Amino acid sequence: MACEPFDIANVPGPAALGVVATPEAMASVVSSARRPLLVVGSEILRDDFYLDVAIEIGRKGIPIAATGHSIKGFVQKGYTDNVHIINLHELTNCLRDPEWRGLDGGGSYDVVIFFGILYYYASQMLSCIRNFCVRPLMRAISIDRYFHPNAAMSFPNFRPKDEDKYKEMLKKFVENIRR
Amino acid sequence: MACEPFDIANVPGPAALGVVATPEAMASVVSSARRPLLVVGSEILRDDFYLDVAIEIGRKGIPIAATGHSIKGFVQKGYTDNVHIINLHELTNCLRDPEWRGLDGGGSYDVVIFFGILYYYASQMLSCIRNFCVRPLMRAISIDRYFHPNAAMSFPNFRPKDEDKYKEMLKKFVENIRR
Amino acid sequence: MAKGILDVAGLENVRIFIGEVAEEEEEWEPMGPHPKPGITTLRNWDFKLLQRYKPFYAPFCDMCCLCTYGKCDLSGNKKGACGIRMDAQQGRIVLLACLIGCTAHAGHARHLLHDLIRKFGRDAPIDFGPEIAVEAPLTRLITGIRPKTIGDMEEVLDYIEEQIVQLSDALHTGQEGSFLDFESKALHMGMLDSLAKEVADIIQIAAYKLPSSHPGGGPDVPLVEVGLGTVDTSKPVILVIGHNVPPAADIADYLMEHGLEDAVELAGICCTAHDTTRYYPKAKIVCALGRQLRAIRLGIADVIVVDEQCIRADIVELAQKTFTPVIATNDKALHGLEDRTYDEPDKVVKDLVEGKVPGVLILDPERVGEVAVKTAMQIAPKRRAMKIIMDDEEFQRWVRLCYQCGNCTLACPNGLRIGSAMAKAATGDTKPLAELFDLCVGCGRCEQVCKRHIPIVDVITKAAYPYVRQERGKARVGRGPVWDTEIRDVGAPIVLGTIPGVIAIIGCGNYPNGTRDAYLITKEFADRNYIVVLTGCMAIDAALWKDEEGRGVYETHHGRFDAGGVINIGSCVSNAHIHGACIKIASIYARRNLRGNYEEIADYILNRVGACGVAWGAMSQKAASIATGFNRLGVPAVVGPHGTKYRRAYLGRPDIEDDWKIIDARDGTEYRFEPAPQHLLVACETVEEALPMIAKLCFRPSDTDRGRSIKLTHYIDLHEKYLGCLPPDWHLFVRTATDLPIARREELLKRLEDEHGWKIDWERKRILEGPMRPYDPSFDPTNLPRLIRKKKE
Amino acid sequence: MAKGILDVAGLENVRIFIGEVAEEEEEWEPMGPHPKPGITTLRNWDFKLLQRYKPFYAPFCDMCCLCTYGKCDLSGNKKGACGIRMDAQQGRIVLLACLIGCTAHAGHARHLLHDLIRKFGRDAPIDFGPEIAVEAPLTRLITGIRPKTIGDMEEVLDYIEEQIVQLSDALHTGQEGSFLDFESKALHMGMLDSLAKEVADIIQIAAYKLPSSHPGGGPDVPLVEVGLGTVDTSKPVILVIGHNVPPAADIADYLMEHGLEDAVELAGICCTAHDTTRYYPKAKIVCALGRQLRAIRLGIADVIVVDEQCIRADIVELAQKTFTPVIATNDKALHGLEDRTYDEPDKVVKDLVEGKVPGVLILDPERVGEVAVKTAMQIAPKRRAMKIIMDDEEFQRWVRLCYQCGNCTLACPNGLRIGSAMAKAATGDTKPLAELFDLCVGCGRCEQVCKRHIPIVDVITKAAYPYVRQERGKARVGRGPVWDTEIRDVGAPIVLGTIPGVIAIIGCGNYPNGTRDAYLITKEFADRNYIVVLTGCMAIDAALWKDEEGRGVYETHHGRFDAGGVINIGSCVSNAHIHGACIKIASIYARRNLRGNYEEIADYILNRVGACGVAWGAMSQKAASIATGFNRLGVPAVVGPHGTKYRRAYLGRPDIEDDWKIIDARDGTEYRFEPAPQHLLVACETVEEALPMIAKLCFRPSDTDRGRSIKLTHYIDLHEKYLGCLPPDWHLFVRTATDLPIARREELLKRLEDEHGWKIDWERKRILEGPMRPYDPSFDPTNLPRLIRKKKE
Ligand code: SF4
Ligand code: SF4
Ligand code: SF4
Ligand code: SF4
Ligand code: SF4
Ligand code: SF4
Ligand code: SF4
Ligand code: SF4
Repeated sequence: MACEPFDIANVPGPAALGVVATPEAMASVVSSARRPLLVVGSEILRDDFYLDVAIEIGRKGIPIAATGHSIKGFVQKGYTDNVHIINLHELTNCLRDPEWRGLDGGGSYDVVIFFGILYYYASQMLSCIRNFCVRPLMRAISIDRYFHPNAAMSFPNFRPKDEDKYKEMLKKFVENIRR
Repeated sequence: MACEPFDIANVPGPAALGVVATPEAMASVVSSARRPLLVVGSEILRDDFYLDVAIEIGRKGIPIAATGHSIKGFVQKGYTDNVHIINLHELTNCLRDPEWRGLDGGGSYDVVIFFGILYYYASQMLSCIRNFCVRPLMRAISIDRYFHPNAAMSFPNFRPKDEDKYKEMLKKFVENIRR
Repeated sequence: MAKGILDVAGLENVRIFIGEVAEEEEEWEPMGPHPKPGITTLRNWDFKLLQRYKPFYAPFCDMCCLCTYGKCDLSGNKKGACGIRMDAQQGRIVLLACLIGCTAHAGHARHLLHDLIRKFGRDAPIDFGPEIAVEAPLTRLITGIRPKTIGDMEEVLDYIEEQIVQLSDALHTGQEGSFLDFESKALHMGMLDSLAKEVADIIQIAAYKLPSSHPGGGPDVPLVEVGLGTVDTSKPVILVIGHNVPPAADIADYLMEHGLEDAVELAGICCTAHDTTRYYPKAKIVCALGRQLRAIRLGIADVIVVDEQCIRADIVELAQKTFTPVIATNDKALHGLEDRTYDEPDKVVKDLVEGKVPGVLILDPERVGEVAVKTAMQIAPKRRAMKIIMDDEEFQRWVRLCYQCGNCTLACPNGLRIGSAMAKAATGDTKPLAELFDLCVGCGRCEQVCKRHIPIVDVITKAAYPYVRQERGKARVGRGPVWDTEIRDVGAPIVLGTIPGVIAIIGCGNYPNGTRDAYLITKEFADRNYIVVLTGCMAIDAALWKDEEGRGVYETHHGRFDAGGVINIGSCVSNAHIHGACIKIASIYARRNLRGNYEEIADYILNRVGACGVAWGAMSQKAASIATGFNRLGVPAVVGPHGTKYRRAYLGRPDIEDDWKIIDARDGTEYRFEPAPQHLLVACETVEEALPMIAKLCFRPSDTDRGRSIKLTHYIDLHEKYLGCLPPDWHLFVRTATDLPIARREELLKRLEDEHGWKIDWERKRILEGPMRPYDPSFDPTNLPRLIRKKKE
Repeated sequence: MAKGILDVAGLENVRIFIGEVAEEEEEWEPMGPHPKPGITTLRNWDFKLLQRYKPFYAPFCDMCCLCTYGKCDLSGNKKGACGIRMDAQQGRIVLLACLIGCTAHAGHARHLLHDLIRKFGRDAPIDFGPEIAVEAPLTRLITGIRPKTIGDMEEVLDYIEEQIVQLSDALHTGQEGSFLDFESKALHMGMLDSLAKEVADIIQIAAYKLPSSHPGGGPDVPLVEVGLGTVDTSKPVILVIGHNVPPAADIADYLMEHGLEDAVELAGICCTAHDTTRYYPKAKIVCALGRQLRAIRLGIADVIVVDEQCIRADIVELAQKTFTPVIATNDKALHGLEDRTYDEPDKVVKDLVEGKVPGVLILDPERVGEVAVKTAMQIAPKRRAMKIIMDDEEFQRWVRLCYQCGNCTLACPNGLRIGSAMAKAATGDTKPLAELFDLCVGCGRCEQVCKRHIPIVDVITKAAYPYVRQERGKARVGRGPVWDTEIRDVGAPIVLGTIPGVIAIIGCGNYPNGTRDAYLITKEFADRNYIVVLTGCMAIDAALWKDEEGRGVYETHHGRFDAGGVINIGSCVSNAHIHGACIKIASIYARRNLRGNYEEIADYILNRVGACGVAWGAMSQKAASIATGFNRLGVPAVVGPHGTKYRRAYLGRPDIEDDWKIIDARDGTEYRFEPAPQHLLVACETVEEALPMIAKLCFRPSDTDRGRSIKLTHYIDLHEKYLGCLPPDWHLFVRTATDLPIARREELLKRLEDEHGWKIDWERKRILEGPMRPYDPSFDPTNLPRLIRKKKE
């Protein structure tokens, strides 16, 4: 099922079959990924809760690319183990190269999770991934509070008053990741 | 529910919330219309069945705009009572004018039914109606074998081998029109 | 006196650099009111047209994505973040299309002029022979310049380029807000487009001595071979593709200089094909754009030379698959290839023949011939040993692999039902597949979505192969300008209506129903004594069909610009000669002043010259600007159904009386008049619908009763033939009984009486009451109050 | 000798018309290798850039809708019907954006030149005072022309227009197939854009005597008032909007001639505001583009005069709502209004004042002043009697009507959460709504989707009204060209790196985080002794914030082109002086030949001039072409997050060693080098991220150790300040211990040893092993093998 993009006119085309997915479904994609990557942006600094979610995912062994100025939060929390500072443009540019050595030298990723990234910047980067990371196929999912037609899977749009519901979804997502 | 447009890249934008509708639902819109109009194009000449469908609709008192060279079929069938020859571009141009006197002098229409029109020509005219016939609102529905995102309602895409299913749908549509 | 340095005696220390030297300015005609018009100069004329033929918009997309405020959702005529509304945005996109189209022509013209001046000098004379005195009607009309040499066209291009930039500026976010003004700008762009085309064609005719009115030109141009089946692949084959002839001309020169005319095939696609045959009639026209992909895939070319426009963007990738090296010759289309212009030719040839590089750039046309010919000759034997065409077994394997998923149909711009044809072929019946060959526009979109990776285009081509090998027709070589002497002969019959119309069949081949349409339209009108002129892809496609006796339209009809003629004018840029012919009718036949007098001439043409453009397969941005240029000059056009994707039409509303007022220039009386012509731009769904529409758009207020009666005859006849009945609006065009078709006068008078309530004097067979205006043979219609000669008291 | 007719004695019958007369051609500098480059001339340079900074594409749309074969679905890098792939299509769209941007500048320049020549003559001298000898660095560099009068710029524009048309041609269906060649063309377009801007600004400086190096110019330009709160609405207010100053200058002239300077307010939005203050410092700068809608809605203007670019497309409709008549003055933006240029001014004024017409066209700038001033003066009393601003009651009604449906948020380009702010306001807390004022870009998209028809923009403005009324700042007037004498002083420190960089803050205001960013970036770098130059909307927005003591950045920092300066260069076209400053460093400080020598100078700048553009709110097509023009000249740029919608970035990959090779021109030795600069175009998500990125993009291979140490200090410091930690890549920039920030040398050496395994000689505090290249103060870096002076044996 699709949904209205958070930016109403963000209608990229027929292949943008982004679907609204349950946290469980997304977690299962992440769980079965060969090399997943969590990409976080500045919006995780809105609230400690989000930072904690990211750290929890990181603790499950999923490396974190800290884009925007999100690294600031990790530093403050004292969690920087598998956190790599990189600009989102730079990161996406690397992702489209199947030969890329990865943030840790272990090669590129097959599933990337976008989290806390400004909607339209994220959308453009997801578009790059969807259009150019096809051989091998890379799947990008968004766990932001927006529907992202350019992501393979994302949540629906949440209103400010539904923030709690969104947090519930995130919790479920994290719980269900098995690695 | 939406569906893939028959021309895959025919993705006009967010407001193109064309829905796949049942023949009954479409018939009910037509039944409750103040002034409906059936617009037929050259593809009704593919098969007598379609011509007969159009004539049956015409017999229910719904005037017919015969575009393309579809008039030829009506003439051959000897049914020309409420059939008006007009080019589809010309007709749509009139439709966008709320002051238009109509094909019979009775004023413009509130529901137009597209039938047997080349997909992309129909799509463009439906786009004009959707974008510009907003005050007062005109609803355009398509009973062609294509999904039309620019129509308010249309059928899904039918494959050649599903022609019979499509014919069934048309029959139901006609049966359910009450005027 | 040439450009240069002048030392003036007595002024020893002053050296005068002389740029433009005008010869003693011979006042060949007084300057009209609007030389080198700017954006607003002809705005009033545009607004007149736009008021009668209101822009109609069918958005192809609801969104605008032109700046980073976007995407903006404009649906329901909403405004974007910059404040633009959907209607203005559509006008903006139309202007954008016309910009791209016009710059394609103007860019080509400028590039060509540089090359031609380098080769032939600025002073190469524009001399089109004894029958052509008005050598450059659009140039004279728009700029007020009468060019004598190709160098004189520099000033014309300066003007065009300046205006283009001004118009393009208006596309920026936060500029024009009115759709009417966007349209006026698009019309201005269309006019510039027509002028650029004239420049391009005139300089190449002048420099290369292409057909004009020198011996062998005009109606006497030779026939050339057209069709996929005409290429003799036993010889090395050079395939030229594009629109800019110098590289192809250089190849022809090389062949002639080295006596290789019979040893090497020179064949072309699209307009370069036309122009090559105008220079070298041994060249063959393989096909129009729609067959390009298939021609390349068939592997007939040993070397492909591309210049600019209408070249497949994946040309290098495609050519690689058939081991065909590519020589790119134009900076518009470099395809990432390496520039080898000034390398040793033999080294370049070696690299190409050995497949070390997929292709090269050779940007100096005079260095293309040697490399192309040598490469073709050396690589041909190697390539002949390769298997390129699919064999029967492979064909069967593919058609069986198809599981009728329908993806290809959804991807196909024409919605062709490929799957079911494959299924039929799997059972042994290849006919449905073969029939797709002519319906297909060769775009290749289907193949990319086939999950089974079926090379659909090749499979269709294979099914149609027997037909393809026989695809051979003949076309007259593009003849370029219509002769002044021809105009003298046909001016009166056209204006009076007794030659019922000039039908200009132009543009690309984005057809829903195959090349047959091009043939049918041509034949139907030529048989009815219209003058049929063709250019570009249509001129090629129309040659592919034959009558029962196996003769094509160029063979069955004469090539004079006269009733019943079927004339290949030439390439896309030769379209300008169609404008030229209309303008010359005003100037030569009607003796209107030409110079800087666009508005008056356009008004004349709109009211009196029953010409109608048909861009049945209009695809490109050029087609958009071409049509818009015809429209500003008062020539209506009919497009095929894909043409609705241009988003805009110019449609008249006969039911709105106020839109149809015209002035009699004799005394200023205003009349309501018949919708003649009814539209400036309209799409038809099918060719059956188009035929009577084209005939209808040839009506003009100036028609005499005899002319009107002839036009009405054809309009009614075509309507009855293809739509099965009388047209619903034939009576609108009746002013007097003698307007009626002679053979059916009685019947139609009866209908006027019965169906329309007109009063008829049956005794004298005259109409007493009914028509919206009286018929007056000396009616002098105009839309321009300033042309009223004497105000009525 | 002027243009004209020359009668030569002894040649009585020959009249020589003299066009261009060159004075004795003073060989001011030998011509370089590339005067007036064409599409392919600098392709090798482009390919060098594109090989290191590979185009990165993020499609904004998967489809192409440019011809009637479409729409084509290109997703997954599929090909369209013409054979184009997604990557090439993105390059094509980038070229299209640059085309529109470049034609906006070039069209403006040409239009302006026509007007200025008419008013001041072709011979109006280009004389920028004692401190400026290199008057037109881009013109000299690109065309090889040294202009002496404004008329000399005609030839420059001819060149630009010709090239633009050539490039636009390449957009046509079936042209370029390679994304690299589309990018090379975009870079060419960007270069033309820079040149067009220079022409536009130079001729207006020359003609109107705007600030240059005559007394009162340069660092000594006055301060002017900026902000919505600065307009004195007790007087009649004329609001000028756009980019083309002649109509505004005419208004200023009229005010001055009639002693009305204190009776009438002349205020402006966008670049016309800048240029008006350059001419008439009593004028006020109301705001940048982002506040335009709100400024109009506030009804402060009694008459609005628009020229071209960045004007709301719905200006007439908006102005109608506040009873403000509109005078449109430019043929790019006619808005469907009637042309009243040559009407009796008083008649026009009467019609406007009485509201008979919503606006008029006055296309001759010299006829605008009278009408605008009289209209404003006559209509002001009438308008003062009207209620335009919403009252408190109405405000409460609206905020209560909101039912938090969220439609506005989905429509808002910045996703602003309007509904919840409305809800808060309904409970009496208007702060959240008021806070939206500076986050909002004033596009109005929200209002159109509100089912309750809430005038959201007005509601927000009302909530912020107390703040709005106080929005008052000061900006230095746009000073135009940097002085040659300033370059002499800063050339060395910039190239050596001791002035750590030139930060050019330019472009539009499509910000996610308010105008505060513009201020913050300016202040952060100026405080660190970078040279900060600003233009256009950014130069306006940066003036709106203040430090704790209430002083703006223009007040706290000097206006010299020197360390710590904050310089308003001027309008968008004044950007050319930033290029100019970089070029002059190469020419004046480093004595490189300038004339026709683009490639070498760009190479010089890329390797040595630590300049970085910041287009934080880049919105328009002009911003696209401006950035691309900087990039071709070797200047990197950082854009804000909306900038990703331009679809393309130029990103370096430090992890790919082969991409980072550079030659020492002394002997041709090739070195692997640090990524300096790392990108040519990159977007940052937040200003916190952008600040260290900007600092990083100021590294250059030519930095001396002292310079490098200063640059590294700021890079590290900004990273720590805004991102909380050391940057991950600081070590890449260390060649020797003296490159390290002095204060932290020890600590960082330790880190190099521990974290990166470098070998340190702790005794002498030297690095023994680790850096990718040695530090050599006389290293002469280049990317051009032809510049190697003496090949190594
Ligand atoms: S206008 Fe074209 S490119 Fe833009 S969003 Fe629509 S389909 Fe896509
Ligand atoms: S140009 Fe206007 S409508 Fe188009 S994206 Fe930009 S703001 Fe929106
Ligand atoms: S996409 Fe391929 S498999 Fe599917 S119907 Fe077409 S040809 Fe057959
Ligand atoms: S190549 Fe032919 S069959 Fe295939 S999508 Fe194009 S038009 Fe349709
Ligand atoms: S007619 Fe159209 S497709 Fe054919 S060559 Fe001309 S522009 Fe190209
Ligand atoms: S230009 Fe090419 S990709 Fe775009 S619509 Fe036309 S055929 Fe398709
Ligand atoms: S006007 Fe402001 S709040 Fe409304 S959509 Fe635009 S940016 Fe958002
Ligand atoms: S669209 Fe209107 S009603 Fe809905 S949340 Fe926004 S302001 Fe409130």
